[in-house]
Amino acid sequence: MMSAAITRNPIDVATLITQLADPRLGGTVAFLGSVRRGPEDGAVTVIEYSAYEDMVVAELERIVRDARAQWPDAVCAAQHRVGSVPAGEPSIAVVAAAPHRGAAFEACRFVVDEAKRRLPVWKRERFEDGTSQWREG
Amino acid sequence: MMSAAITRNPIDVATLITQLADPRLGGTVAFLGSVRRGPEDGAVTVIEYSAYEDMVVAELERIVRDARAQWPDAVCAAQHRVGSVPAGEPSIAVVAAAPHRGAAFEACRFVVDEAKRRLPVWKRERFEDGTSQWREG
Amino acid sequence: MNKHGQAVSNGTISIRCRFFARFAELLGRDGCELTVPAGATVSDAVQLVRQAVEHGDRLPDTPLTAVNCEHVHADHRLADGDELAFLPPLAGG
Amino acid sequence: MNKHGQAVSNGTISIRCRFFARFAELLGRDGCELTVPAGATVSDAVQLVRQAVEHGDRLPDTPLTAVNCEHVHADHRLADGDELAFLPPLAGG
Repeated sequence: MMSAAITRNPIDVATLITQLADPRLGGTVAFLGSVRRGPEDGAVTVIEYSAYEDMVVAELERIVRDARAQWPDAVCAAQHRVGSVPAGEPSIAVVAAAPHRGAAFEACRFVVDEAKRRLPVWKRERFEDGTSQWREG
Repeated sequence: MMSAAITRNPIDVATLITQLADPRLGGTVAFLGSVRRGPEDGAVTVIEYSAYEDMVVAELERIVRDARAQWPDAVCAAQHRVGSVPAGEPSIAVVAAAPHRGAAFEACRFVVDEAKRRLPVWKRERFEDGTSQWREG
Repeated sequence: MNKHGQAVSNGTISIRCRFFARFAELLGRDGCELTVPAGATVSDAVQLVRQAVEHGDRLPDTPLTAVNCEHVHADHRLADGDELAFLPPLAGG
Repeated sequence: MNKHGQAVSNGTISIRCRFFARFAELLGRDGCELTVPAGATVSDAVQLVRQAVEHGDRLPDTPLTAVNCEHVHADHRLADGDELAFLPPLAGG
């Protein structure tokens, strides 16, 4: 279920959704978190994501297990991209599917929140002017 | 923003997501509601969806406007499929994008719930044995 | 003249009724024209359809209704040229 | 012998430290081997790294830590062969 929790390539959410497709599961919720370049974000062109990759895989498995304990009929998949991610492209995708939509929304939100809180991933922002900085939190 | 609110073809959620993509919007949430064939659903092979199509378009516009009133920085798109939808395939997709994930989750959930409550759409279930029946609610 | 180019009779208005899904099956048709007294409400029009249209009594007393593509309550007042839709219980999504 | 094939000295254990992201930059390295007293906690190991490893004092007193790919608190007791990871503030997603 947790195939390819880490990828160096653009995230393909349609494939993640297809992996969870099951006629018993009527509701599917997908989250994409993208590199933002908004008014408060400066001229970020790229974020370089690095990770403690073995632990990302292990922690995602634990997060999905925690989700299953709360929503036993939901299934989840998640993927974090590492390396250079241009502004506007997703760095993380989480998909949850369940027989009914409530559990799918709640399980997806839980996995996203826990992933942001628990995954050992770091980001270095690169700006238009060639500078860069670690961005924490 | 509400292009092609009704479709006769399989729903392409990746395209809907791409339509809302914007580097200022860091969080995107997509919902897919699929024709379920679970233990309580009998041997449903296909659901035939029919709709009051002009009103579906108008009502979706109103729902999206209501979502904007509550989450002003979110954008939403939704699509309902009509005609024959085989078990396991989506009949409705809703996508919401916002600068932060909280608003994206909430706006998506709101549009899904309101669509289920307000859209003039009906379904006729077709079973393996060749019988069919209107399914209300 | 109303917007359909028909003369508006003294004190009456013309509306278009539409029947969807199971209602269209019950009535064997998907719509009809209806002349109702000026000032009639949705509820008045529903009762008229139930009495005057063949198999109209197969419709519920208080169906969901929409006027001009917008949900309305039974006490909504109709205007000439309105489209009144009779909606079976919704089942979208 | 521990699992790295090294002799376990009387009363000491060997662990592998790993430094990530900004911590790796601060120390100019991404890891080191460390020998600590048997019974040492994560907190003990962190203090040893801060004293014994070049530029170790650039690390915070109480960094986030993980042992064998699992988040742990500072009072977690280390075992021979453990991998102790020093994690800058997380910024995933």
